[in-house]
Amino acid sequence: MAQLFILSSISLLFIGLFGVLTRKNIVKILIALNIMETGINLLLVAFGYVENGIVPILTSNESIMNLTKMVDPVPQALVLTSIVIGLGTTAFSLALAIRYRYNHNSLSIRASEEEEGVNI
Amino acid sequence: MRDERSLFINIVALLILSVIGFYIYKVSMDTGKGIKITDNITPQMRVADRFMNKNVIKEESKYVWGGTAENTSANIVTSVVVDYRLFDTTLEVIVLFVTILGFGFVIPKDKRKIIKPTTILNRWAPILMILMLMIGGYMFVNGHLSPGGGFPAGAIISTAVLIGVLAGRKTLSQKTLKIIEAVAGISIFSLGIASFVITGNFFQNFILNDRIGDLFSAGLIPIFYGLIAFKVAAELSNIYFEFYEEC
Amino acid sequence: MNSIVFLIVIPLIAAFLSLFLGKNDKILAYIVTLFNIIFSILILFSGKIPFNVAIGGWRAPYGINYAVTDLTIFFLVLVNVAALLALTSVREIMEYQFYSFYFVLLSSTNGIVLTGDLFNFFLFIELSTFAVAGLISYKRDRLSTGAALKYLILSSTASIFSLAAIGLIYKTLGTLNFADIANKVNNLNEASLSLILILYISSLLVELKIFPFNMWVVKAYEASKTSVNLFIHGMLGTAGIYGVLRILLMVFSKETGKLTLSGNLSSILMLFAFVTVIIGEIGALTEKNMKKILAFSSMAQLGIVLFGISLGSFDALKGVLYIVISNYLAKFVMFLTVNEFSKVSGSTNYLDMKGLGRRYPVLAISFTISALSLMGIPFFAGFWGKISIIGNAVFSGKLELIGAVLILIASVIEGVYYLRISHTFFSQGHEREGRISRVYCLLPMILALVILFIGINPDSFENIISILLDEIKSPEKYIKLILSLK
Amino acid sequence: MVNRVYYLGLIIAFIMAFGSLWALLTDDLFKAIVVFGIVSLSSSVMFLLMQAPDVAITEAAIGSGITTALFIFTYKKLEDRKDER
Amino acid sequence: MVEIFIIPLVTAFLLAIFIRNKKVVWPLFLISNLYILLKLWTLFGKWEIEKTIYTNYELFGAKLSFTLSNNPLGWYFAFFSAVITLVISVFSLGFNQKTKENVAPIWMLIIFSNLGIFFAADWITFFMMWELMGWTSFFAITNGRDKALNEAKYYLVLSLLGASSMLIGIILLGALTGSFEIFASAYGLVQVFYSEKALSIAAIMLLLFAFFIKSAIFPFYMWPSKVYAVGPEDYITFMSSVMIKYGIYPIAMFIVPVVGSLDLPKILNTANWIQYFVGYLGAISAVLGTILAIFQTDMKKLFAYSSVANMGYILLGFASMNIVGFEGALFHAVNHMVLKAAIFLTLAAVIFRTGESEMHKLGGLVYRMPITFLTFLLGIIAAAGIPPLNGFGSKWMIIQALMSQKMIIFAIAMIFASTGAFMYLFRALASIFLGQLPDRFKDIKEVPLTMLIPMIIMMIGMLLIGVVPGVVMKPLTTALRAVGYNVNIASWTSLEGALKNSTIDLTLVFLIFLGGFVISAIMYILGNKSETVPQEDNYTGGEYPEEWGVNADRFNYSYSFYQPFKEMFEPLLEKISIDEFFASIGRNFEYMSATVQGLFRRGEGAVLLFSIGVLLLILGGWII
Repeated sequence: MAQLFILSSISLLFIGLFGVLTRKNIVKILIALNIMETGINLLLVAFGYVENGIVPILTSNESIMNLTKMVDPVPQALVLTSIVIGLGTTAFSLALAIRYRYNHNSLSIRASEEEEGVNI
Repeated sequence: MRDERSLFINIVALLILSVIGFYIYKVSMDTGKGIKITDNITPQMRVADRFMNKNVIKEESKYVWGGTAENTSANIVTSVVVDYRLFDTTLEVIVLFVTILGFGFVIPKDKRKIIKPTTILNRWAPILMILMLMIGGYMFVNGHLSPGGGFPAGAIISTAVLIGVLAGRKTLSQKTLKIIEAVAGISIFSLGIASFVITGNFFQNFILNDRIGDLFSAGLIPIFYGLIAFKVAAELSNIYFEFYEEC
Repeated sequence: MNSIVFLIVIPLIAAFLSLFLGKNDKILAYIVTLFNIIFSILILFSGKIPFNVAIGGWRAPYGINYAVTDLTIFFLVLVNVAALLALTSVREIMEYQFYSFYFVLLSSTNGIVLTGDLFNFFLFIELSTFAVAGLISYKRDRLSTGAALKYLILSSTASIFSLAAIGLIYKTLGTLNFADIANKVNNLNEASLSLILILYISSLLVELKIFPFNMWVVKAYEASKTSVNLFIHGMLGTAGIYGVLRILLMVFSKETGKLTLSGNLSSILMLFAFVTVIIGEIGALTEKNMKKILAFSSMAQLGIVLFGISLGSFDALKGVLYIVISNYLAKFVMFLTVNEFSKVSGSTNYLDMKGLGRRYPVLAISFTISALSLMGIPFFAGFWGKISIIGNAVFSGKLELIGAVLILIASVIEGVYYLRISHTFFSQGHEREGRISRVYCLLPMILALVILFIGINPDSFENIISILLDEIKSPEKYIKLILSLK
Repeated sequence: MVNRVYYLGLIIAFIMAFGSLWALLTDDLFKAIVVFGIVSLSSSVMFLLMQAPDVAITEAAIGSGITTALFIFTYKKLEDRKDER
Repeated sequence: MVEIFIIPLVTAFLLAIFIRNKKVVWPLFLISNLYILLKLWTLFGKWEIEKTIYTNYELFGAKLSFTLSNNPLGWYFAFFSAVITLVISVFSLGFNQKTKENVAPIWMLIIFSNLGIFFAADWITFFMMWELMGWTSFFAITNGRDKALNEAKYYLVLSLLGASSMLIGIILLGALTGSFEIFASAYGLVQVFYSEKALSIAAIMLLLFAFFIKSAIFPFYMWPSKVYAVGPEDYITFMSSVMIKYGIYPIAMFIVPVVGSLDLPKILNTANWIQYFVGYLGAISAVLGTILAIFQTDMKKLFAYSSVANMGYILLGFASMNIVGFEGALFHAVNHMVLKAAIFLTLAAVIFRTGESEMHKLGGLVYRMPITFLTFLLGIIAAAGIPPLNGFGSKWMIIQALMSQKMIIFAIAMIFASTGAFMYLFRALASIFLGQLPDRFKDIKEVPLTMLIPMIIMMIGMLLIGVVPGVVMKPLTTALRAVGYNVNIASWTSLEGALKNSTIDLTLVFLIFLGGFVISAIMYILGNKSETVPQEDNYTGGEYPEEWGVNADRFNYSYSFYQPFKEMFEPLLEKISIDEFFASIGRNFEYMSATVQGLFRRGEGAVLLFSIGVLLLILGGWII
């Protein structure tokens, strides 16, 4: 089970990296980045996974007895943070992409920026 | 977006990926001594063990359901996020603040006409909004007991604002959002400073002696979560306003 | 000493306040920056260094901790002073977002230096990335939008890599604390460690402007205002160097305080370092835009820094610290000079600045002094770094020898383009209308005099450096300090 | 029981892999965005399978919901711009 | 001891403050130089004076210290260069009335580094002063004028390269011998030479590389002609007479004693390979400098190549490893200082009045500037090595030393170069001062008194040294004895030779030549008078070349004077075009620069390059 999780998240990571490397459209690159982020989040949680584990939430005295069966809560906490960071990155980059599109009339990452000269 | 070098770059990218993949495979198959990345290390061998046993301060201490502990949140993830590693979470809030600030700063503000919403949406919007607010409120209030917490709660609350915007109802002004955002942010740190004044430590959970499993337990955690939820909601609502408000 | 957190919290609160203050933001910025400087200097002289602060009362390997040691406080003062110096170049009225980004950058760079937790460090780096991206895009024109976007995409990719490394560290060692990692890193499998290091170092090198990772540098410098350049150089750059010193030398090092990375990683880093130096200097050779020249040059200087670190000897590390301080001061002088001159000449092309050195000799001489310091000419601070690094490289091995020779050749190229610029300042130019106030000449002059002072009297700086080196030499003290806290 | 969960995980993993590939390789931007939303949503199911309900809810609300919404807003804004010219 | 270092610094600072006020700057410059000279005079014989500054800076586990000591050989160089500097600074008083730029503060810094180089007792101090001299020269050469930028850059690159190689050499030396002190490291190097042969030779070669660059020895012979053509003339005088000796001093100080003490296998029973290496470079410089000087049309370039040739003679003197050759080389260094200063002062005077430095545009200036002419005449007689003046004695000593060491090839090269020197020197004299005065220079006058006095002093100096060589040889031999060489103190008028019965009395020689001069003067007075015709009739035959669109100056007899000779040597010169080689390196760097800039301007492949970096990190573990 843990292997499945890790492999699927690594495949997402690789597909995302492939997209970031090869796509020209900025929105596509951002989608690829998001896929990578999803992949890394899955990977982190998968690192904390325990075979046949249970949710790290206490519901009664029994679950306190079963602490050893719980999955690791720390990676989950980290992933909570990293999801929000991903949202922030996406929002900021999208705004920049819109501005980029307005300035360059193109969404291609290769849109030329030959603008030398007066620049204080 | 076709490009003449497209194929070349694809091949290069695949090559890079395959080398990285092969390297990771090789590392995982390594037979040297020491801890490997494929080794199964249970949470009991990590720092998480102390978090689950809630005995970071006093070793060997045990706790029971309905009793007190150093941290009385039933949801251990929440206790890590909002107590043991609270500083990370506040920074995360700041990250969202900065990015949304940048978003509002960078996005081009051009006049755009708003399509008139349908009557049904306009009529039903308040009900939906209240529903969303309630769900969100429930989430952050119960963040220490059940899954959820401040971030999704904030997202859901912000959906209420989104519905309002889509339905053409003026709910909040951007100025109000800014104030909510700043007040929530400042109060998070004010709580930190308050705990510094009271206990001498920053961001210490200084409300003690409540019991695990109660609604009003876990000390400051629900308060922090509430602040975070409002802050996130205000920030996300800002995004919708940027897209859908006439400027 | 728990109040050390105020260094981070006060700027963050100011960031929220700055949304409402409008034109008073500038005053707030000065107040907060001065607070940070005074506070860090008070800590420096409090006599309680080293100490360790546990946030929220959770002790070290479990909660987040802030450790203040000699190395920390040195870089802390550098970062905060840089903030104040850079702030003096903000003249015109800025929108409130500028100050919000500035406050976040201030707090995050302070945090990078203070923190003792890997994930916290990562968050601060992210925070500074976003703040810098916002500052780069401040002008919102063609150039700055593209530059900010590309910087953001690159650093997000890098952050994903470092997150993977953090996850692997947590999976294998079960901890996120610097000291705890340093304590346990010897238990790690060799191959696994090098995988983790590759993932983590490649993200660190983005901030450190090392060659294959630094495509953002030149565009970002070109597209942004001078004050933003100074923020990137003085605050983010300095904090990044601290991060590399701390993480490579004291956290992931298997031997005490040396860069002994597994799998020949240090040789590759050295290769990167001197390729960066060469690329930076060659790129600047025919460039006309002063900002780009300075961007290329700071790239090259950081290449020398990494070269010194990867040599793995304490003498070379001493040289690194000299180079750091020389680059820190010199780039301030240069950017401030360019800022003033470009305002008079109306362009950042250095050929348009002809003759300004005759009208404002103080600025031009300060520029020349800093250029000579960067070249590693005697009587200036950079020389003591260069001689130490080159001296240690010559006898370390073949690759090191090649690197030393290449760095010397690069410094020749650096001499050509910098002194050419100085000459242009001093040559006969036509009359111009703009004026530079004498007050603005004062700061570059003082900084240049500091460079000269360190160059003539290395003793003044040598004593500080020996304290820092003592700390790097014995990471077990750091581990003990943090892990013993109950 | 374990087997059933395992197969569910397998199916979701395939959905995610193919979805992300599709999102990257398709020429239609809107399709890519929608498919990405699906990938993100299925990843939140994956989180649920990993016994991480907190992360799952957050991913569903923020990673899948709001991020996708952001993409769609952007898409619409860019499309509007295209019409104007 | 310390005052002579503080005074230049303080003066440089004051000069920088008063830079716009010429009435203050140059007198101050003069006074400071006078003070330095007087102070140096009092330092003679007090060899034990020493000043050390200790630091806490550690290198290779030892704390660095900077020592300045009054070492005899350094004093010898410093004193005579101070004399020359003083004379030039008198000249500058008058020369700089017209110029807009002001080179004085930078020049004063160079004088500081000059003293530092000659008095440094350890390599670190030496290196610091050496580097200081390199970049200050850049600013002195450009002096704020754009036309000099390219040449100054060329000089800067060479001197920085030299300094870099010297840095590595010093580090090697320090690590090998465990000391940065010059004498201690020389002694140590001899000790460890046989055990660490490769490293020791590398250290010597790296140091020699730097010294050769500074003294314009063969592969680096291009910079004087470039730099002298564009630099400010009074500063160029200083450069050609004093600064070009910076490479000679450390060779005499360090390389010669070390190589002399080593027991290396000899080639053909005459000398070891290092001697041959240095000797061949010297011989090539001498011959090549002479040949190139013959072809120049710009007088400053001509004498720049003449300097290269003279540096070659000095190197040949060192290569002989014979005490007479060594003395001769050091003697020639001072002789060259004096005569080159005299010649360049006259050139500066000519340029001051006419503004021309191309020789075929000048001519007949003897009628207008007689004293300048006389100085120039004596200068070229000295440079050609004709007996009554000072160039003769030292060349004679060097040739004797080479003959006595059986280095026949070098002696032939030197005789060839000396003969060739007649060709270019005579030609310069004829084209600048003799012949007919062009119409445009009808109204020029002799230079003012402040510029005449230095020239007269130089004349007297050349004659004095030529007739009474003891003026230089006595301090030199005293200094050499103080350093530890086993030499006799020279007498006032006679020079010792290396061969048997070769001691000559130069005063006697002077008297013989005086007799010859009187006879020829009588012949000139009693001879036929010349007839004057319009100048251009001489070489255009009454035609007007301007009508064909050709500049009439090109038909002047001194344009392409040695054309047949040039055609003879053309193939040789094409093959050894070092200049083209350096230029191609520069072009390649500029091409690469454009590529790098393009890479960073686009910046779209940021993530691609990032992953390539990761790839390299991964592959590095397997490959390296």
